[in-house]
Amino acid sequence: MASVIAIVFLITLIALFGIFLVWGTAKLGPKIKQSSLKKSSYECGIEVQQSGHTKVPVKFYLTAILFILFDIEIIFMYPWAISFGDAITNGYGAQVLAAMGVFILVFIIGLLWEMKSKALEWE
Amino acid sequence: MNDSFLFAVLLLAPIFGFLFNGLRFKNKNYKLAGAVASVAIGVSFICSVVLVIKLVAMPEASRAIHVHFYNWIEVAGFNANAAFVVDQISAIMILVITGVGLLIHIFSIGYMSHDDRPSKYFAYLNLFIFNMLLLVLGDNLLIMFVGWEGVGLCSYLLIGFWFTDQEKAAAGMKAFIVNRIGDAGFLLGIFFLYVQFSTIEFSSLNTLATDLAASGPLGWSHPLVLACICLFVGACGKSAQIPLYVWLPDAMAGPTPVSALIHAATMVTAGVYMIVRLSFVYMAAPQVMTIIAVVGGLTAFFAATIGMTQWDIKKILAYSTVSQLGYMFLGVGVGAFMPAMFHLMTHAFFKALMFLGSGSVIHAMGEEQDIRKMGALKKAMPITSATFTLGWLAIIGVPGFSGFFSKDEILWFTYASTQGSKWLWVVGVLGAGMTAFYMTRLMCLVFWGKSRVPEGTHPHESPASMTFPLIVLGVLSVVGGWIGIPHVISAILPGHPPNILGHWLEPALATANLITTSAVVEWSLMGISVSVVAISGYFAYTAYIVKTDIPEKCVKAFPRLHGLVLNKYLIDELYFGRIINPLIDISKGLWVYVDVNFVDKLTYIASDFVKSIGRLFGSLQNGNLQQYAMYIAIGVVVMLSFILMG
Amino acid sequence: MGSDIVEISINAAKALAIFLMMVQIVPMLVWVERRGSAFIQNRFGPNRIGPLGLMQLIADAVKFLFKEEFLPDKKRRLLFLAAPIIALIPGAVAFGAIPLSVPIHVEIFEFLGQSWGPYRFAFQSVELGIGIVFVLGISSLAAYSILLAGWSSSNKYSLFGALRASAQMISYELALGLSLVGILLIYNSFDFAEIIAQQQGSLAFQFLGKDIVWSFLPNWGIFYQPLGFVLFFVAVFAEANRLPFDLPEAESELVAGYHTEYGGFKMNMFYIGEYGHMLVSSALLVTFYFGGYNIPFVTPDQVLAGVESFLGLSSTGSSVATAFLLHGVFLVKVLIFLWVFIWVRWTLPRFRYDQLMDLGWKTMLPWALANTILTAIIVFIFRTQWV
Amino acid sequence: MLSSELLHIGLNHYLGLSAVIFVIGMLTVLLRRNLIVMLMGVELMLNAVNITFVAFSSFNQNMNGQVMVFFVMAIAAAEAAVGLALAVTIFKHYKEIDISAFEQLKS
Amino acid sequence: MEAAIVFYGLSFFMTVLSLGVLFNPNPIMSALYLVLTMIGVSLVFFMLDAGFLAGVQLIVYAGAVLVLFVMVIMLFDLKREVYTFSRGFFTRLLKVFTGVVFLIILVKSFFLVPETKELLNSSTQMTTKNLAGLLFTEYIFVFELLGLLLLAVAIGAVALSRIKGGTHAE
Repeated sequence: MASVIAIVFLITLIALFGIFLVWGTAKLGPKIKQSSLKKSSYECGIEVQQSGHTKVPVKFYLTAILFILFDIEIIFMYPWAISFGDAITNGYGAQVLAAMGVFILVFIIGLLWEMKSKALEWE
Repeated sequence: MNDSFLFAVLLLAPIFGFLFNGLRFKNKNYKLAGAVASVAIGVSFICSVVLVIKLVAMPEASRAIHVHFYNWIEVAGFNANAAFVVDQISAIMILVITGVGLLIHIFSIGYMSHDDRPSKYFAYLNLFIFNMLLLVLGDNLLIMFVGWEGVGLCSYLLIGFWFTDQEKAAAGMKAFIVNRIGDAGFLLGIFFLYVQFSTIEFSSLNTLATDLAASGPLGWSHPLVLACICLFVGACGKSAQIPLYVWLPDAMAGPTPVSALIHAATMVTAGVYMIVRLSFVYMAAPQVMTIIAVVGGLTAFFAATIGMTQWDIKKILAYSTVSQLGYMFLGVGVGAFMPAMFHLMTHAFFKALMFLGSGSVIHAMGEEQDIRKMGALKKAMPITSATFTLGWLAIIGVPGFSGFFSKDEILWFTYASTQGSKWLWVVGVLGAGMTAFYMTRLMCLVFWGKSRVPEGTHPHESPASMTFPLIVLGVLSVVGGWIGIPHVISAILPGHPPNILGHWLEPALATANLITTSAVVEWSLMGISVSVVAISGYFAYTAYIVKTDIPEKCVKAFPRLHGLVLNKYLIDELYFGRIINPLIDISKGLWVYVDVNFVDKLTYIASDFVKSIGRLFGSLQNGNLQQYAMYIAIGVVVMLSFILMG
Repeated sequence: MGSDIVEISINAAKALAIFLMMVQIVPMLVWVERRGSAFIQNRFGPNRIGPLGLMQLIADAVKFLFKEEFLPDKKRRLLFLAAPIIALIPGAVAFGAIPLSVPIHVEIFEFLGQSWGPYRFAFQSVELGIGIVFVLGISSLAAYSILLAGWSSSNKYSLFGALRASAQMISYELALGLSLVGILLIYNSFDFAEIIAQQQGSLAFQFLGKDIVWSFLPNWGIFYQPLGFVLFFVAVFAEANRLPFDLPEAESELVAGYHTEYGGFKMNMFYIGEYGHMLVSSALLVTFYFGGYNIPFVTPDQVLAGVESFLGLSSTGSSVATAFLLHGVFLVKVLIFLWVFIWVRWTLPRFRYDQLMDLGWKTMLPWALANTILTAIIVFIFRTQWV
Repeated sequence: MLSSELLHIGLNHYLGLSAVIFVIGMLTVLLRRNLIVMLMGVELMLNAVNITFVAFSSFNQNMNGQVMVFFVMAIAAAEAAVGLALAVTIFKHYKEIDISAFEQLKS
Repeated sequence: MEAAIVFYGLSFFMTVLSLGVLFNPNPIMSALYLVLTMIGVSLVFFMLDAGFLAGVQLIVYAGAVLVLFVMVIMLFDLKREVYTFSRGFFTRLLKVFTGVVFLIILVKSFFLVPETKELLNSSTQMTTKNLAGLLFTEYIFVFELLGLLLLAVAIGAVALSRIKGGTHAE
C-alpha cells in the first residue's frame, strides 16, 4: 500500500510541475494574435499544400500488432526466468526447461514466419 | 418324397408362374406366357395327383396328410399356423381345381392370342389358382380366409381385365364389393366360432361341434348358430346366392376362360366347400340348415326363370350357374353333403365345358355374344357343338350322364331327409324343368335351327389348343357321374358298381338321417323328375325349331311378367336406389359440411398462427450488432436474477 | 510513506529531491553535450556567460519561458498541451524507482521531547518489490507523448514522424524486454536492491560443484551477460531516440519530426523527457551490468565499518555518510555512461529508417532470443548438481 | 459518521469497483456506434474481470487468481489485435467505421 | 486510514475516467481515458499486492494494446463523431436500464460471498515465484496453448492486413 501512495505522490508532483511550466509559458509569453498564417502548420516556409486525406501507410498498425504479440510472449518468459533458479535447485529444472523450450520454439517459428513473410518490409 | 416338399411345390408352382409372368407385364409373347402358366399348373396337378394316390393308400379311418410349415400368428392363446391338410374332401377339390385349371389354361393360350396383355392375364390366373389352393388346403379358417380374399381379388382383377372399358371395370368393382360384403360376414363367422370354441382348426371345430350338438338344441342367439349364419352370408357372397348374386351375371364382362374357371368351376363353389368342410358344425345348427335349403331352392328357381329370357349366351350360362349353385346349397341345406360335393364336381365339368364352348363360339363369331345372331353352327363348328351337346345332356340331367346322378341324388335327399320338405322337392323339380327348357332353347338357337349369322362373320372351328380341352371336359362330364352312382340305381345295374365317391367321402362328412322309404318311392320320384325334364325339353325344341312363333305368343300373353323377368326383376335398380345412392349422398354431405368447413378451417388457423410467430421473431434479426449485444445482456440479467431470486 | 509525520515528510522531501536532481541533470547534460560536441568537433562551445558557459543554461531556460506561443486550432489544443507533460512523466517516475544507494538506518533519537523510533529510508523515491517490470511498464508509456504530439499538431509530416518514432520505440522495446530476461535468469529477482546485492565482491560462481573465484574481476553483471549488455545498450539508445536512432525527429529528415510545431518551453520539455529517459537508461545499465552503487571488490558493509572506524560518527551519521558515499560512486558510473551517450551521438552517422527497423526486428530480436536461450542453458548446466 | 465498515477496505469494495467498471464497459459496447470504441468497451470489461480475479486471489491467498489474470491479459491482447486488424479491413471496405454501415446480415 | 482514502480516490477517478471513455464523442479522447483507466487498474493491482501483475498490466495494456488503438484511430483520422450513440431512444433507455439492473444484481451477489479474511500485506505465498511455480505445474498445457494462440494471431493479423487495399488505406 505504501508504494502506491509514493507512486501517486510522484506522478502528481511531476504532472503539477509540467502544468506549471506550460501555464508559465502561456502566461509569460507575449499575447498572440491568431492569424491564419500562424495557425497553419510549419512546412519549412513552403506554401502548405493540405493534401486532404493523407494516405496513411497501414504498415505501422501491423508493427503494433506484432509488437503486442511478441511482447506478451516475452512477458510469459519473465515468471519462467525468475523461478528457473529455484526450479533447478528443487530438481525439476529439466522439465521446466523443456516446457520453456517448446514455448521458445513457437516464438522462433513466429519470428521466422514474420521475417519470411516480409510483413515488416519498409519501402 | 416327403409331404412338405410336395405341398411346397403344389403351392409354390403357381406362385412361380405368377412371378414369371407378373414381372414381364408388357411382353406380348402369349405363347411363352401361356406355356409357363400351364406348366406351373400342370406341376401342381401332378403333385395333387400324387398326394391323392398317397391318400388312397392310407387306411380309411385316418385319411389326411397334415403339413405344418410355421406358426403364423401366436398371440395369447390364439394361434393360427401356416399348416395345410389334404383329406377326402380337399382331395376332390384340388383335383378339380388343378385339373380343370390346367385345361382352362391350355384353352386360354389360344383364346388370348389376340390380346395385348397375355402375360398379365396368365399371371392373374396363376395367382387365382394359388389362392384357391390356399382356400381349399388350409387346415384352419384363417388360412381359408386368406385364400377367400385372394380369390376375391383375382376375380376382380380378371373380371376387370380390360379395365380400359368403363363398363367392364365397373363390373369388376361390383364383383369385388359384393364379395367384400360376403367376406365381412365370413369374418364375423370366424370370430363367433373363435368366441365359442377358442380355436379355428377344422378338425377340432368339427369334434367340438358334435359334442355341443349332443348336448341339445341351441337357441337362436347361441354363438355357434350366429357363426353358421354369418358363414352362410359369406358363402352367399362368394357363391352368388339370393341377396348377393347380382355380381355373377355382370362378371361375364371378363374373358370367357375366366368365367369358365372362376365363375363355374372353382371360386363360386368355395361357399359350398366351406359349408361341407364345417358339415358337423352345421349339423349342430339345424335351423340354419333349413335357411340354407330355402335360400338354395329359391335361388335355383329364381335364377332359372331369369335364365329363360336372356339373349346373351354367357348371361344364360351365368344364371344357370347361379341356379345350379342354388341346387348345391339346397342339397347342403337338407344335409346331403356328399351329393352336394358330387354335384359340385360334376357341375364343374359340364359348366366349364359349356363356358369354354361358348368361348370358342364367341371367338369364332368375332366377339359376338347375342344368340339371336347365331344359329346352325353345328355344321361350322362340329367339335364344339358335339362337346356342347354332351354338356347340355349332362346339365339337364339325362339319365346316364353325370348331371342326372348328382342332381337326382340331391332331389332324393331333399325329399327323403328329415331336414328337407316336400315343397322344396317340388321347387327343385320345377327348377330342373326350367333348366332343361333354357338349355334346350340355347342349343336350338345356337347350334340347330336356321343360321341367322350376319354376312360379315364366317364361323370357323377353333384351333386344336381350344378344342382339346373341350373334348376332355366332354368325356369327364359324361364319365364324372359314374363314380357316384346312387345305390338304388346301382342295384339294378349289372355288376352293382359301388358308389366310390360316397365311400370316399363318407368318413369325413356328416350325413342327414333319411327316413326309410322303399325303393319304389325313389324310383317314382326319379321318374317324375325325368318326365318333367323331357316335357320342357320337347316344348323348348318345338318353340324354337319347329314353330318359332310360340315365344312371341307367350310374350304377348304375359307382357308385364316377361318384361319384369327380362330386366332381372330390377334387382340392380333396387340396390342402387335403396342402398348405394343414399350412401353416396350422405358421404357427399359429410364431405361438404364437416371436412371442408370444419377440419380445413382448423388446419388453416394453426398454420397462420405459426407463420405470424415466425414473422415476429424474424424481425429480431435486423443485422444491428448492438441489438444482438443487448439481447445477450438482457438474457444474462434475467438468468442472474433467477439465480439470485431462486 | 511511513507511519508518523517525520517519516512522511522526509520521504516526501526525498522524492522531491530526487525529482529535482533529475530535472537539474538535464540542463547540465545539455551543457555537457554542447561543450562535448564542441570538443569533439574541435571548437569551443558556449563559454560567454559565466565561467565555461555554465550560466548559458539558465539563460536558455529564461529565453524559452518568454517565447511566443503557437497553438493549433481549438479542437486539438488540449492534446497539444498535454503531450509535453506526458513526455516528462515516464522518465521521472522510472528514475524514482531505481535505488541510488544503500538505504539509511536512523536509530531512535530525541527531538522536541518525543522519542522518534528507528527509521529506515530507502535511497529512492518509490520502493517497489518489482523494480524491473515497473520501469519497463512506465517507459512503454513514452510512446503516447510522441503519438499525441504528432497527432495534435495537425501537420501531415509531424504525424508521419510520430508514427515512425513510436514504431521504432515499440520494436526496440521488444529487444529491451528480451535482453532483460537474461538478467532475470542470472539474478532470479525483479528487485534492483537484490540484484545489486548479488554483484558485491569479486567474480565468484560455482561450476560442477567447485567454487571458482576470479579475484581480479569485480562480481559485475557484464561478465555474466556480455551479449545481453550489448543488446541492452543498443536497445536503450533506440528507446531514447538517441543519435544513431534519432531519425524520426532528426532535423534533416521530416522537418523536426513530431515536435516541429512546438516552440518555447514545451520544446524544452520534450528534451527534458528525452534526457530523463537517457538518465534512466544509463542508471539501468549501471544497476544491471556494473554493480550499481557497489564499489568494486568492496561490499557496502565493509565501507560502513570503514567509515565508522575512520570518522567515528554515530551509527545514523555513519549510515548517512556511507549512503552518500555510495551514491557518489553510483553517480560517477552514471555520468560515465551519459558521456558515452553524448559521445556516441557526435560520432556515429544516422540509420536510414528501413535499416533501423530491420535492425530492430531482424537482428536485435533474434540475437536477444539467442542470448536468452544461451543463458538458460548455461544457467541450467552450472546450477544443477550433476554429481 | 464514517462507519468502520466503510473505512476498512474489504473484498466487497474491490468487487464493487470491478462491477461498476464492468457495467460501464458493457454500456460502451451497447451504446457506442464506433466499432473501435466498442472494442475499448470490451477491454474495459476484461479489466474489470481482472480486478475481481486479483481481488479474490489476494484475499484468499491463492495464486490461481493471478495466473488466470495473466492468461486473460494474453487473450485480451490477442483479441484486441485481431479485432483491430478486422476493423482496419472493414474500414478499407466500407470507408467508415460506424456499425450502422455493415448491417447486411439481416433476415 | 490512508488506505481507504487512496482506494476511494482511485476508484472515483477510475469510474470518472471510464465514464469518459463511454461519453466522449471523440474516439482519440476516449482512448486516452482508457489508458488512464488502465494505469488506475495497475494501481489497484499494486494495492492488492499483485506487483508483478501491475507491471505486466502496464506493459501489456497501457504500453502495447492501447498504443495499437491510438495508432489505428490515427490511421482512420477519426474526428469528433456526429452520432456517438446508437439510434432509437427507447432501445438506448432499455440498454441503460439493463446495465443498471445488472449492476444491482452484481452488487447484491457480492454479499453472498462468505466473509473473507483480513488482507494480509505481502504475505510469503503471494510472490511471483509461486506464480511461476503454479504456471509450470498446473497450467503447463494452457501455457503452451497460449504460445500457439499468439502465433496463430500473428499469422492471422498479417494475412488480414494483406487483403485488398494493399498496405495503404485510402
